[in-house]
Amino acid sequence: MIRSFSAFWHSDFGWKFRHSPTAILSALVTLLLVGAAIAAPLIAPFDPFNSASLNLMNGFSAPMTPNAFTGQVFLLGADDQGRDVFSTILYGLRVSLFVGVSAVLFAMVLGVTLGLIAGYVGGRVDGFIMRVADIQLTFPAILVAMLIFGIAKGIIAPQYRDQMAIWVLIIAIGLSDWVPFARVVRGATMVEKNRDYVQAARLIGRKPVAIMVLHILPNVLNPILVIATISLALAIIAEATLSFLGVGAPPTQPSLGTLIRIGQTFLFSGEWWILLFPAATLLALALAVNSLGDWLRDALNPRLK
Amino acid sequence: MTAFVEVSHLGRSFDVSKPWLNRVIERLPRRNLVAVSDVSFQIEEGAVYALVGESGSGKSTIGRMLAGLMTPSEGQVRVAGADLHADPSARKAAGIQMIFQDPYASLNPRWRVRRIICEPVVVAGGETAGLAERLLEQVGLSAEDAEKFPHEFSGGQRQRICIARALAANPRLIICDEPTSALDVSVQAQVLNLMSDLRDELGLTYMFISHDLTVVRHMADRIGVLYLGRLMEEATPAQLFARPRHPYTQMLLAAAPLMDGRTREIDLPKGEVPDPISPPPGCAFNPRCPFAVDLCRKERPELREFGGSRVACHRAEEIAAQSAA
Amino acid sequence: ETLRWALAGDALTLDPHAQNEGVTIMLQSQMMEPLVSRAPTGELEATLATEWAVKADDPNVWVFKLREGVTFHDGATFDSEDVVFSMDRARSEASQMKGIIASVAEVRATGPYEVEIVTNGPNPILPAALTSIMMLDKGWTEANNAVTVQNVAAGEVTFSSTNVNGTGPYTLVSREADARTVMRAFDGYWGKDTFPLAYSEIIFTPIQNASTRVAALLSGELDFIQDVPVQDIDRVKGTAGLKVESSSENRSVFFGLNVSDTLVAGNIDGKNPLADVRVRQAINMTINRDAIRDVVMRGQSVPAGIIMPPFVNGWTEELNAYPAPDNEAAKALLAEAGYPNGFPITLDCPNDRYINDEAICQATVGMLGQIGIQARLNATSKALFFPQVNAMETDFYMLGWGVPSYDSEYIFNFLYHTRDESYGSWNSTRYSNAELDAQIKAIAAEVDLPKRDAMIAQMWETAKNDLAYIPIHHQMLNWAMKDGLTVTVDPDNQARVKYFALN
Amino acid sequence: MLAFLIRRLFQSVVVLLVVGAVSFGMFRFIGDPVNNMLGQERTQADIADLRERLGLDRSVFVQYAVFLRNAAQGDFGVSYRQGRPVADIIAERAPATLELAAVSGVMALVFGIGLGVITAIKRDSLVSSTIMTLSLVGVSLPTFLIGILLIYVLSVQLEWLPSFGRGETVRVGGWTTGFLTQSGLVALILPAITLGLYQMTLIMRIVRSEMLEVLRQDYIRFARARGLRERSINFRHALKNTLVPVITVTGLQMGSIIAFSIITETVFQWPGMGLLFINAVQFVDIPVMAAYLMLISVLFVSINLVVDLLYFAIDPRLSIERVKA
Amino acid sequence: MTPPPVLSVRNLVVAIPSRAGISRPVNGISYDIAPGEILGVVGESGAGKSMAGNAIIGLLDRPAHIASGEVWLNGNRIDNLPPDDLRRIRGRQIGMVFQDPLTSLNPLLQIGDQLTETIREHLPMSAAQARDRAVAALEEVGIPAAAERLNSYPHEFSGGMRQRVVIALALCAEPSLVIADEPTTALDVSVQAQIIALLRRLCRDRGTAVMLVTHDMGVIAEAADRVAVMYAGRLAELGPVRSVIHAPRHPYADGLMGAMPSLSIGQRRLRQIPGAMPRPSRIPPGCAFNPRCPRAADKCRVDPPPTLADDPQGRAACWFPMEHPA
Ligand SMILES: Nc1ncnc2c1ncn2[C@@H]1O[C@H](COP(=O)(O)OP(=O)(O)OP(=O)(O)O)[C@@H](O)[C@H]1O
Ligand SMILES: Nc1ncnc2c1ncn2[C@@H]1O[C@H](COP(=O)(O)OP(=O)(O)OP(=O)(O)O)[C@@H](O)[C@H]1O
Ligand SMILES: [Mg+2]
Ligand SMILES: [Mg+2]
Repeated sequence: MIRSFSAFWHSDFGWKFRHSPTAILSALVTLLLVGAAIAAPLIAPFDPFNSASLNLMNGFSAPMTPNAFTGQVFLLGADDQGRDVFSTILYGLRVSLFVGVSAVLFAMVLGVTLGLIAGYVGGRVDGFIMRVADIQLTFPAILVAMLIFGIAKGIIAPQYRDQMAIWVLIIAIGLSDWVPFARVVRGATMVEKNRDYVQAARLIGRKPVAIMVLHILPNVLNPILVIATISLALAIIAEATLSFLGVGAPPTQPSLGTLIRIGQTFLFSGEWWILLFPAATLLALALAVNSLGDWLRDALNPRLK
Repeated sequence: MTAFVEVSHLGRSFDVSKPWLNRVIERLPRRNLVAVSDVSFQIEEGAVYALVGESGSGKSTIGRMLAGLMTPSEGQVRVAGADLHADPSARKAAGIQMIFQDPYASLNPRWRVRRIICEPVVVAGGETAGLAERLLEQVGLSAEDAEKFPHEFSGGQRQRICIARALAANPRLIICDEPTSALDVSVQAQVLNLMSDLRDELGLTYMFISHDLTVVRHMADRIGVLYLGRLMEEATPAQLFARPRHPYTQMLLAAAPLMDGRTREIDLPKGEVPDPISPPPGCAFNPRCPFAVDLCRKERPELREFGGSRVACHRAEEIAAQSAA
Repeated sequence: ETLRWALAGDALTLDPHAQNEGVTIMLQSQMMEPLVSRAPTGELEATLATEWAVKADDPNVWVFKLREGVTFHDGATFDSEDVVFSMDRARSEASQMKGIIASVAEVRATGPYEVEIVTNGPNPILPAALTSIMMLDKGWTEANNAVTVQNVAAGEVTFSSTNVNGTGPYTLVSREADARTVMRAFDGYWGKDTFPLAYSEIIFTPIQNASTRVAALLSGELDFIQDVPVQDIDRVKGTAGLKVESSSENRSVFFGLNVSDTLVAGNIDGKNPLADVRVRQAINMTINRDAIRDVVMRGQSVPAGIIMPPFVNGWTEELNAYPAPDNEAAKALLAEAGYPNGFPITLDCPNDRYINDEAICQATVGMLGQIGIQARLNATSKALFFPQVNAMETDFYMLGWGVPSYDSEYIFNFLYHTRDESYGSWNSTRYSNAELDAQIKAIAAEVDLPKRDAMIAQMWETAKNDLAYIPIHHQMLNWAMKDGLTVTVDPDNQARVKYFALN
Repeated sequence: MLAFLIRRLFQSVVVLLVVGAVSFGMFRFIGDPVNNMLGQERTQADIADLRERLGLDRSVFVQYAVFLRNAAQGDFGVSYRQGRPVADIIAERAPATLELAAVSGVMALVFGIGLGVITAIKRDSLVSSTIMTLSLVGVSLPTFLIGILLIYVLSVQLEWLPSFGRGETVRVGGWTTGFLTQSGLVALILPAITLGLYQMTLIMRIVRSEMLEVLRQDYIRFARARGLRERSINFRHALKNTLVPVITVTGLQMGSIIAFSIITETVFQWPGMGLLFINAVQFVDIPVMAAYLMLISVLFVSINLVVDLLYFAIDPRLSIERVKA
Repeated sequence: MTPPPVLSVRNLVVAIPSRAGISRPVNGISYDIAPGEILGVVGESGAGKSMAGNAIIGLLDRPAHIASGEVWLNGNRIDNLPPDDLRRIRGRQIGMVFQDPLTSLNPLLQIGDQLTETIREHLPMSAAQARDRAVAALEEVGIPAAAERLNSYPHEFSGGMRQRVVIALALCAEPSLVIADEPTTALDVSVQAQIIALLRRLCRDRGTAVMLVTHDMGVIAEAADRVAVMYAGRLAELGPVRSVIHAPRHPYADGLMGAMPSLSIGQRRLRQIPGAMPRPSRIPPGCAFNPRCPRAADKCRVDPPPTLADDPQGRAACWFPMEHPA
């Protein structure tokens, strides 16, 4: 771990990293937020997902101001349910990141597999996969997600819905997001498969699957990484957007998006903290991840020196 | 009596037709690109057989068919008596390996050198301990290099790694597809020397593909000249350079820059290589040939013995007489 | 003077008999009128009928005297022929209004300005049922091939669903569904001098998004909005030139509980804990209605002890009493019922139907957690929620119930009667009480009002004790408007512009 | 060309059929329209009756087949919610969405390309990094929040711009346009910004990276070496070459502009198809949902077709067959 | 009397600052090219040949820049000109030909447009005049039916024809110097011969000076009058082609010649130079060639090699140049 870190630090890539303030800043913010999300149960003063621990009378407590009924003080205030906004953000971050990362992983696995197959096998298989991708694009991401969400709600028994919601979101967002991965991997695979090292592997007698996984995959990782980063930001935002359409994370286990959806209804009424803090967190997260992706794109591009 | 490698009537065409619907609507025929056509030659065990020709002449295609990476559409390749494409085990038995043109593309950039070199043995299920180190030293690199990644090496060193990988499979025949054309002269010399040394040490047979006449002349025991997928002439280097029989060979030799040139005013070659999809009828070289007659435009010349070489030219005799005069 | 008016929804159709839905009726009622309507104060008010009474010699017949000198927008005169026509249309197969006036057997004209309505058995509350039956002109409707009520299911489209010829105070100028409906004051309106009629034009725009709706009011683009989100009331009140008028709505919000022997989600230890009235009492005792009012509803609700809005005949202060929250007692009850550690249960909720529905459920989940009941919240859109409730695929659900007839019978009929083909169609609790069922049928035909009231009181006693439903509150209505406007908030959320006055 | 069009047409039909099949497979899960269509006083018998009359009791395949049969005759059914022919409703709503999409599309294109070029040419300048960072803010907040914040600031606080609706519209033939009145134009501003911001950022970033890529090409070096002016190099040589990939992405984005309009239209109560769709989903108005999804597919497919045809206009290298079949 | 040189390069240094410090891919080279003369520049890949050419024409990509030295063109110093003045010189006074003819041409513009835009940029001509001039330029490089080909796109030409078009583009404003950076590497031998003949003819007919960059000694031998051998950013040897080939004075040049198969016919083994050329960032102290040099002495590892002028024959930058029997 330390060794690989120091290898990273001293590599070309590490050098570029050390000399880019944007990269350092966004990596720091990302790390901080991811760390906070992972450590939420340790850091958060309250457990907002435990409804039984909530006191409704704490509702709408302003930041750093004692509540009129209960006298409790909340760092960033409390929301309409009397949940500590700070704790809720930490836990919401956890949900958002979990949904985002899992959705991207799902999209990545799906897209990369299909892209590899399409690019390597070519011909009709390629044609078929790419047509499916076209059809997929015909349903814009939000529509796909909305419909999948609808279906899942219909299929899953009501008593499991609140636990399944997150998984449904992951599948819905992931399923609408595999196409970029597939396209890029397919393109890169078509280039790589004609490279001599692949020919050499064929000559040695490697089977196609082994060639795809052992030889080609590692060499198409860079663009995958870039897309994954940017998709992560997109997925987190997509989750928020879906939440606005009423198909996001459940209100008892809110994501940042759900918090914003709830918070925006208090925009006019003066309880700005319910909206502002989650929105700022989301902005910071998406901004950091996006600029990290941007920077990666440039840093990993061999032609951009 | 039979040679180690026997290539007979080898042919390969690629379907480059437009999609079905276009052909139906636009009333187009199917189109075939004949990359290699009716090529026959033999390689003796331990010899270096070279193929020269301009870009697109089908050199790599032949090499790939010999290596078993591509199936011929016609003819056959027999290595050590076994038909390479009919009998799947033949390739393994013959131990055919290949060295590619671009040393930068022929090594997986994400793998360490050790893993690259050992891969053939791993696939075959053999013992790999110490193998990479031994082979690296054999090709003139050091054992420590096994831990490095390809990008830490120069082009010449990478080509040595490629050779080491080829050697790992204990090959008897190595197909070298322009192994030095991406290298600088000083490095090229290193690689060519290494290949010669290995041949002497291990008794390897090489099929050497190049477009550089001088390199071919240096390396080969026998040279085949390809043009538009057809074998135009085949001879030993001495014969070929002293007495080229085919007008195309003559043109190639004339066009190749000579180090003591300067004063020489040559006849410039005419035209460029035609589109391989619709090659000229008869002899493929006829549109550029100063000696072409009607027969050349109608009938494809057979490759035949002539004055110690094999030539595919209707007018070989006349031309020989002319240049002797 | 133009009234720019917005609320969340839009009318589904202009055909007065095609949909029985609040916003649809409200928009129609600016342009069309019933025989009898409810004044903003709640009393019945003479509209196209001036007098009505049960026929002296036949309790099954109501006699209505019609207003004379009324014309439709196209100039045609209104008379008893139109009433007969309209009533028959409203009772026809495709009409969605036929349920309200299911008791009507026949409508006959007994003079140009008098009609008799014959009912199947005595119906003491018939006039109240007529408040949402609009009158159409027979000639116009026939001329435009709109005699049959639009039947969407059969893929029908009718002239009357997009055109209006009523007797109401406003005429239709233009309409783009879900976007904009423009109405202009009708010159020949009979009540010109009776009502304030402050506006000569109405521009009605549905705005779904609550924030946008409030924003448009705050920025001066609107004069009047219904459905003000409770959290924005203070902001609107605090804005110069705007005010908010409130009133209790004729709608109660409550939870329904599956009281049968089996839970949909599978029994707990072989039993349905909700079948035990002690468990239901425990839940009832845990819910802190005052906290919900103060925090979730920001004061905009009236905590309820009964699932009957205060306007309804049968409502009393005592019935509406609700227990003070007492977690200890609730826990004791649970333990007594055999669930000292509570049990898991899913609470199904709509998230786009009632005021802060989702937030109320969320708060409830928290409160139940405090006595050990591990509730899981399943909040969905009404499109998924209502089919689920209707299919009785829920054990614990939220429901709101408005009572357009202002009579208890309406509640008992739909919510308490054992579910069958025609009764108890909203009763998803599986509550079934044969005695109560019989009483429900009896009060429907009882003309002796004091006797009927006594029966109702007794029925409520039973209902309240059995606790198949756990009341939460009666919603408040908040209408926000320009300062100069004088408006009385209608308990049915039916704004009628003809009553609006400007100072 | 003809073959290309025929193939595209065939593919489009397949895409449409699949989209339709998938949609119908999904509708049954979205909810049940019957509850919305009957009043509070409905009985269980009414419900069963209505379901039967709507055909909801039949299998999904039958429902889809019936829909297809009617759709083929131009009959898309009657909206459950509005009781009017779906075709009429969509025709009435389409102008609003198309005008909004067009304005934000044009805005996204103009500003996206402009800013993309600026940030590529002045790659390391302060201006360019400021634009890049700001553009990231635009995609780092969900659209609905941006819309609501715009309303809050520009409508509520400053009272400069309207917060909802299309303003006054004018009827021109069957088309209602907001372009001809002042209030119509003013009403377009906020929704167009909200809808276009994301696409603008995307286009800008793609233009920038493609432009940087193109600026590294040999022909740009060669153009410089010929002493051409920077303006001519950037706009005549580089930008044109940038356009091919930009068109692809832009084409896809135009499709998603229409999809994203669901949110924008909800926030701004813009009476277009997106709002119609959301209402349809809430009401489970199957005919409207089906028609909308099909329409989106048709739009998407046609945009794709236009994009492909644009390639031919821009890139002389493309012979029609070489476009992805 | 030799005519004044067209191009005169004095101690040119190109520097690239990077993480590891400043590297100098071109490090103090000086040479002249006379009108009508072809100077061949050879060297291994990475020797700095292209970098030198780009530095002369002012097309270095950031962060590379001319750190010191001077470039004189027709008696005017051009390395310190403001960008716009330099731009006016490019194409007008210096023409440039790059290696790959396919990628050198803008695929989306007709070649007629590419020609006329260049001509009109530099010469005051009407569109029609420029067109005529374009036709003439194409005819000059041997493109048949030139007038009709003006409307063709680059992809409609074969490789050899494309390179002719590129040359026509480089020459259309009649520059006095042409820098050709590996103009034939991507071409077949038969076409290569045609292109070299073309360059030589143009040079002879017009008196244009040519800097011919290549790594192919054969091309140089065929085409150039004098040859400059570059190694690791410096000039190792500079002299008339015949002498450098047959009697190299610098050990590197000598090794290079020995490694060429064509010059060592009949030998079983080629002479090889061990090792590889160092990267610009890893150049050893003293003579850059010292680790690979068979004649290297301690002096070579410490002191930078002498300049060409220090060599009695003015050819090699080496402490111990090779002597060949005359
Ligand atoms: N997979 C393929 N599909 C279609 N045509 C092909 C394919 N592979 C090779 N060709 C064509 O076959 C001909 C011979 O190609 P080949 O690669 O063998 O030539 P080569 O002599 O090796 O040329 P080079 O010197 O450029 O490597 C060429 O015209 C080429 O375009
Ligand atoms: N942008 C750059 N940044 C850092 N180093 C560079 C850059 N461009 C070129 N170099 C280095 O400068 C040196 C000289 O490069 P140059 O392109 O002039 O070589 P060359 O002699 O033309 O080689 P070739 O024969 O491969 O064209 C090389 O070592 C190269 O790695
Ligand atoms: Mg080849
Ligand atoms: Mg170079």
